[in-house]
Amino acid sequence: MAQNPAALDPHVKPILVQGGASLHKITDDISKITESQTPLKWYIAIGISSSIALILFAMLGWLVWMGIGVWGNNQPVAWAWDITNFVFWIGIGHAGTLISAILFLFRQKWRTSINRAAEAMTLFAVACAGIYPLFHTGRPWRAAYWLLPLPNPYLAMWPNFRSPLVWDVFAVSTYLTVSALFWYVGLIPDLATLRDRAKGVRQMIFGAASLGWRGSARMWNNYEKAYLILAALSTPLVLSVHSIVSFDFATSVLPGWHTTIFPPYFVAGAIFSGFAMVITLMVIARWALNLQYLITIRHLENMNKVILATGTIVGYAYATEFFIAWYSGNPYERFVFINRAFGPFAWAYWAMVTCNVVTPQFFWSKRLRTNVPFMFVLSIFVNIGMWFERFVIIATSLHRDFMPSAWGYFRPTPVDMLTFFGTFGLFVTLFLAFCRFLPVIAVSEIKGMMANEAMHEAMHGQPVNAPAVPEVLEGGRH
Amino acid sequence: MALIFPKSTDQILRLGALAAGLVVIGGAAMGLYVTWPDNLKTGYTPVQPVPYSHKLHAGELGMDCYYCHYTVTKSSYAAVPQTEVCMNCHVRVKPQSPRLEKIRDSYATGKPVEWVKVHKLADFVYFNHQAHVTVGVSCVSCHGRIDQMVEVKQVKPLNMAWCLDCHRNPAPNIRPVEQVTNLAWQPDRDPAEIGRELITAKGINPPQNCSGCHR
Amino acid sequence: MLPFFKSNTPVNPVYGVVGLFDRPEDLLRAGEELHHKRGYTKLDAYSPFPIHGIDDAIGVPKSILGYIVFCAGLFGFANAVLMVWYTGAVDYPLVIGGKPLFAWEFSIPVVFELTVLFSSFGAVFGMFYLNGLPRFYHPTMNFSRFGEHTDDKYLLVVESTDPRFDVEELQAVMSELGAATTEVVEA
Amino acid sequence: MIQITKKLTGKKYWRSLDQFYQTSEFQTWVNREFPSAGQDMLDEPSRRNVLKVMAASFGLAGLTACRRPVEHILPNSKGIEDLIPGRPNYYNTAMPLGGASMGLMVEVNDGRPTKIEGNPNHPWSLGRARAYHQASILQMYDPDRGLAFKESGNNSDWAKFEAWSGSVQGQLGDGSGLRILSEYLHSPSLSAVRKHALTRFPKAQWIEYNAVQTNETALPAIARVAFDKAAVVVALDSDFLGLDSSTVLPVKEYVKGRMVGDADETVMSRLYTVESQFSVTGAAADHRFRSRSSDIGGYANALLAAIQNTTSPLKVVGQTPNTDKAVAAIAKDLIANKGKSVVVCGPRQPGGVHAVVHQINQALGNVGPVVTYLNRTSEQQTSQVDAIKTLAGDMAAGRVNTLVILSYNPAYSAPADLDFVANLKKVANVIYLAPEEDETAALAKWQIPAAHYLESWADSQAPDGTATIHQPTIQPLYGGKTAAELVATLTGFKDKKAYDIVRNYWLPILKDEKGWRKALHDGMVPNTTSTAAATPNFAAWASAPTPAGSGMEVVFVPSWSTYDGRFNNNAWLQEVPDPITKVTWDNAALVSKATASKLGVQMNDVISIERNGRKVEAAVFVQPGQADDSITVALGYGRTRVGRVGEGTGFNAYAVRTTDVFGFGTGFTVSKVAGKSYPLVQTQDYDSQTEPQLVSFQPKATRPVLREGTLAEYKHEPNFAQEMVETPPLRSLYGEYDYSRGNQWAMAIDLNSCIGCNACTVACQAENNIPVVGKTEVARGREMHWIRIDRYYTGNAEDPQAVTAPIPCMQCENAPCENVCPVAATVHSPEGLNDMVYNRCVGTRYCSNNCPFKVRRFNFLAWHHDTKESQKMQWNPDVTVRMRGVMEKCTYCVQRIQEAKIDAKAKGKRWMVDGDVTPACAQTCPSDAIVFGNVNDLNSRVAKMKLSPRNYAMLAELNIKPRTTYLAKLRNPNPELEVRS
Repeated sequence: MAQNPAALDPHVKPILVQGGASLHKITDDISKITESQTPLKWYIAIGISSSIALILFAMLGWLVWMGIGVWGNNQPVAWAWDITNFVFWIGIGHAGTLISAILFLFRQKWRTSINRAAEAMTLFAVACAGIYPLFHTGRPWRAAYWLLPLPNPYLAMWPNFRSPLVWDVFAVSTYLTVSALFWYVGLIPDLATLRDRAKGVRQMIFGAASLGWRGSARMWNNYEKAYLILAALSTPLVLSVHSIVSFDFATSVLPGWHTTIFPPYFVAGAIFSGFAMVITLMVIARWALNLQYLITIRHLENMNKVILATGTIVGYAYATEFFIAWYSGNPYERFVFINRAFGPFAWAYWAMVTCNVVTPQFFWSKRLRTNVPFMFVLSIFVNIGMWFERFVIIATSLHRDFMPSAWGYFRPTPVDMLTFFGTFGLFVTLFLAFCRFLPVIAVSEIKGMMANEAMHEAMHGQPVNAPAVPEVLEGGRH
Repeated sequence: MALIFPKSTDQILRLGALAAGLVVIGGAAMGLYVTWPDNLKTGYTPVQPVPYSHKLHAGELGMDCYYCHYTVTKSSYAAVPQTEVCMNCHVRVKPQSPRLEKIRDSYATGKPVEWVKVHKLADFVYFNHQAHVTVGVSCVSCHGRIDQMVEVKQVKPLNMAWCLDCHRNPAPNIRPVEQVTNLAWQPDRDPAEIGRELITAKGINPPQNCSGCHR
Repeated sequence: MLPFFKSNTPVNPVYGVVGLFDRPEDLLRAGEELHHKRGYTKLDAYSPFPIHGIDDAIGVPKSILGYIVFCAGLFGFANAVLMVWYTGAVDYPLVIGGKPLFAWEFSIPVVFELTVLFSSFGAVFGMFYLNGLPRFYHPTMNFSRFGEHTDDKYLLVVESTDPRFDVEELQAVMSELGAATTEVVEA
Repeated sequence: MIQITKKLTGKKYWRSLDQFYQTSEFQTWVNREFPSAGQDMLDEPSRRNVLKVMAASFGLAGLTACRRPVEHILPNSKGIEDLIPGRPNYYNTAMPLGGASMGLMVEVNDGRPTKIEGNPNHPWSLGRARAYHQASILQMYDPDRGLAFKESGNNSDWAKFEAWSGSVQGQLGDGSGLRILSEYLHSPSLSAVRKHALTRFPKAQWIEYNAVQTNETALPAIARVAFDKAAVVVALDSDFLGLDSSTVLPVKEYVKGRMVGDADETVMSRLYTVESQFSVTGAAADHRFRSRSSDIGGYANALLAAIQNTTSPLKVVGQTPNTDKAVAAIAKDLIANKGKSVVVCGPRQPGGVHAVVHQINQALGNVGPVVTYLNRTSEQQTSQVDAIKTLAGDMAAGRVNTLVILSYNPAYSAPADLDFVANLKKVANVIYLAPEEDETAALAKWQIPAAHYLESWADSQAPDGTATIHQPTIQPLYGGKTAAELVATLTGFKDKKAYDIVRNYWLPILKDEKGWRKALHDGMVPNTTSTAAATPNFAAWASAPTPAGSGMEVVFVPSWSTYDGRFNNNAWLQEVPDPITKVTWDNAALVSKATASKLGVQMNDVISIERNGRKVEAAVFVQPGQADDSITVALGYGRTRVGRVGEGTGFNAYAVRTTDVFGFGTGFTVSKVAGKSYPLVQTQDYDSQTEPQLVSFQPKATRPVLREGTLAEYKHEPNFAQEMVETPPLRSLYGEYDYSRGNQWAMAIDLNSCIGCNACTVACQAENNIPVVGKTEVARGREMHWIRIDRYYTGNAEDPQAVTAPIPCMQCENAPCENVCPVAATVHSPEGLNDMVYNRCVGTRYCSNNCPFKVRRFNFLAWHHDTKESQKMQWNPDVTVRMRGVMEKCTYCVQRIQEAKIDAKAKGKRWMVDGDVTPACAQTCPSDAIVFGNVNDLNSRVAKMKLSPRNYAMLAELNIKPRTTYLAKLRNPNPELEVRS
């Protein structure tokens, strides 16, 4: 690790950090993204994505007007793409909280450069996810009202707290709220920074948004406490959310759904897909915003390691499912898995296995792990694979269950496809807006980390054991 | 750096927030009050084609409800009587009254009189008069003192929660069957007590499950 | 009186003295000097990021946020249990799937989620409360170079309400300990 | 002719999404949203009810909290005798079909007939009804039936016709140019009119013709078989449980003989069938042998020979490896049961075969104890085919100037070689009593709307002559006339009004008004049942059986949905699947696997069936158990002039059905039509094309959802059914609820009785306002039937056995569906019902996912949006009409339970016993398979059945505690023949 020149003579010059990245440079670089003239490519991008998002709203309107029949859902496959997409997006959402909360608790300093964007991604993913449970009833106005425990003077009826769907409502809304708070709390000091650099209306806006943050020691004191507690709360929360989502299936009687392995398996899968999506976005973002020296190869590599690990866990879960199905001796259970692998939906199953279990194995090789174009492609494969995992679990279990007489098949309609396509439009639109108007990297956190390390040396002259600073700065040399 | 917000901002904001809070709470309260079943659903008093006065017939003349609404003990509907029934008396009583014009026409032409429905339930609710009247639930429990109304008016909300109140605790509304149409019934002791006795005697047990009313 | 409703109208036209430092360790030294050696109590230090050790340096007490969060969490927990039990077993008892009207087993998810939700409300709004946010006007904002401290500068503020408040001494000490500039800000 | 081009437009009538993607379709939909004809004929009170029901769906739309618009109450001006608003009235009447009259009881709500049940007093109904009878009510309300009086295409009226018929009297002269074509005559009053007509016009001729031949119409005498008295039944190409009789009695009697006594004492009849197509009788059989219909004669002779120990003039041709062994074994069995066995053969078979069968029965001494012969009510001396052949000849020769058509649509259903369409054009005056604007009506000079049997005064006789007077339950919706009225007017009969004709015929017989009223009330005229008749002379009707022609054979059978085509526009029947193939909305060419590969075709390919230049193209359906080299095609599809429902459904088999191959025949050239395919739609085995083995064959060992065993197994181990699945002691995480007190509703279904006849499905549809979704949506798997009939094959794919079972909601005590509903829209009632609350449902469909039986149905679209006003009149006012986005399912007919309880309560009674409540399915079940009652009443039938060792609960291992349980099926195979399974 590199020597810190500041340590040589702390009293002469202001602390400089390596790679010429001073605190001011970092503030400047990140703030400039929001301050500089909006680039044309951004307009083009958001133009495309928002028009795709419009397709989503058109499709939802059509759905509400006509009924669920415009989708391919049927008896017995009463849930299909709707819930598949719901679980898919929720899963994506998990990486953000994981990075910002769990890695924070584990003092994984490398998280700092990516947590802000990852959290934003979480919010937008959960927003996309939320659409599906609400609209898959065909009459959202009812679902919205009756699934919440609101007193109703006319009916005197309440939700049924035995139903995993009600658990979902609580889990997802809690998750959305807490993630949003966590994200905003993290933003406050940076908003203040922007405020203090801005003029006129911008200044007013950021002034209001930062709530008059002054960054005084007493504030920081409470602030750090709050952040720590939020991290501590989000960690079990993020685990609980996907566990509860998995309860939708695990608590049913349906062979292929009724499995105790689901909670851990779903959480692993969620992290898996989440990190893949973070990679996808970060690879683009760091290139588009020239932040290679902040979001370094090391960051990406670490995430790829996580992908490798969780991917393998997921693969292990697939194997276990089969073993248990065979071992249980339950004919219905056995059939479901034989049917998954060799039935009418076998293509989906093998697509899933290929994308989720086989492709991540490439990451054993450091060369591939650190190869940006490769990881980009692979991360997309993983996302496809994880979508198929949800589809396989939902559709193939439903289409052939206990009574052979009630077996069916599922074919998506154009509306199914366009609706799903549209959610990507919404997601990207929101993310582009975020990149444009808010600091994509937690400025004060990075500065704090760098400076405190440097200062630590400066004052006590001891070598710093935490590798954080050089890690962050490594990019500077690239 | 120049100040962004003047000194007074925070004061104003706090007061503003306070005011907003009060408005929201007040609005919510008002909205709840207005939409509350007892206020929203009651008081409906449409004008009937024929100025028939229950006050006169049921109250002053003391006609029994069963005389006209003779189906209540046999059927789910409390049928509005056929014109015939009116004419039973009105061939002799006030045969020329202009207010009975429509009745006479209907009797002559066979065209029904278009009475306006006052007490409406959603069509997925299967209320059954027979079931209630025959166990001693009085007309007054749901329709109020009809015998004091010149124009019939809805006085009870008739919403599900309201139905449930009685289905959960029927005692106050159960009376001897022969007293069902006696809207002015005043027992010498606590009616609920009498209700309880009847309930045990007849084994009355109103359904609280959904299919009791929704089919 | 809640800090939220604390009046802005100053008792004393002078709010305090602000010194601007370029380096965190200077700030630390100045803070220690004023607080520990000279016994100033009403000081505060503004920095772009939380500086390790500043709390001891200028005597910032330990945050009580934890207790607030605990209470909030407890509140959420109690509410959730009450809600599940009341709606299911008291207000409209319905036999559903042969399951009891209330049971811990199926209450756990909702109870857990609400506990977490209320706890995090406690954490965030508690922090706002303790920091007196939102607060859009603050006297230090009158400091001519206010705002640089959210980039790479550091401020040390001593309030005029401090019993040992003495403008000359403060300015002298700060400049001597490396303050780039010091200034008296009015309330 | 089939139209391949319009693929899934089978049901243009109901909304399908194509209608929104294609503007033209959309237009037609819009037009249909504002129907004209429908509303105009609504009389005031029924319009009110219609509005009421429509309001229900609005109410469900969540508008309940708003003030609804002003509603009016319109009491009758004058009281109506025994009409209590909100109370249904019941009238006894009868429905004539296939030459037999079935006594029915019609429920009438506020002047609208809404539901049909069997008449318990009627000997051929015994309180049960078949799907046709159940659905006939929809026929009456069919808006497409809305037809008018027409004279050569111009609107006209009855008065004009009366005037016209007066004017042609002279022209008719002695009636040498007058022909009257009716169906098999079993209406006494019409016969009286006939007698008058033939005296008034001595040279006139009255011809009887039914496109579909039944036991009643096919032969000089009707064989009345008491199946309950037969220990051994041999059915040669006979579907006596299915479509060979339109009455319920044979089923009832057969089932009676099927299961007598318990355990060791159990006695059971044995049924052998030899048939070409897989009929429901074949499914019920203990031994089923495949054979072309053409070879049945061989079988009959072989049997006769074996019984008389002579050698058969014809060799046996069959497709079971051990055919001869089989014949020997059957013969042995028959001889062992002399006097208590019977051999029957289907009406499709020539008279000669019937003669042989008669000889067998005589030889066995079954004639008398088991078989008796009944006189035909018709006086037609020749067979119907000969009769209509003669008629066609006369028409062709121009000997006919006036033809009165009272029978069903001959232009469509007459044998193809008679060129009826061409010949009709040669007749100056064609007077057609039109049930709808059909093919024949297009060619008629006079189109006279026919009154539906529910609208009119008439009468009809059961096969044994038991007469029923039809009383109208509603004014004719289209001013229809009865056959008697029409002929009476044309021939100057003394009475002209239907009422007078019927009443004046019967009053003398019934003595007085009292007798008349009693006959109406009972739905039967006393002492009209005829006694046994002399053995008929079969040979007179057909030559002795000749050696069967070789080559591909085609067999024409009636359709379970459209019968002979008359129900083609009936949505309920169109959507109810064929009991064996499970195909809906179409007919198909059923071929065996071997034949399919021989023809080089597979499912949904199109083949052309050709004979003497006549040709039809049909979609192929590969049917397990079908005889090789035999193609079964159902009649009654491919109509060219029909309402919106029937349009574009199936293909017209009449096109190749000629007089010489009327029932079946060979000499057809069958070839694949290259590049053409036609998607058939099934309600079961959706993708059987992909994996027939996996899907349609129940892996018996691993999936014992339907359980069956042999009588021997049962005697040896009565509990075999329960022991098929090893159920560990089931414990719930929580305590169980106590259902030991009060009324507890439950159902028991005896698989041993169920013949899979669809009656329950249609009855349920009628009772519960269940929508029809159409071919497109069925293809997507969205049919709405609350009680479906499962059909499983066992054994090998070439020659399997089949078992059928009705599957309603099982009303599980620990219902998985209830737990997962987020809004408590499906909860449990104290009486053990799994309540479904439509107005609470938000439509997550989670309950359906968690239902192990998949009996829940979801309103994916607003199915009822284009239900016509007239059809809304049929709706049951006691059942909510569900809007889109709402889940629904079998409720055990909770509306009936509640009504019954309220009535009982008014009488101070709370304990319900058998007979107090009967759901629609149990009420109509012709085979008594479905039994419902209060299981806490130990005297109830259901409680007794649940004590049977055969009783088992499907998927009990899930600890869901279904209230509906099943009694395992038993077969009684002949030990001498190998048992297939």
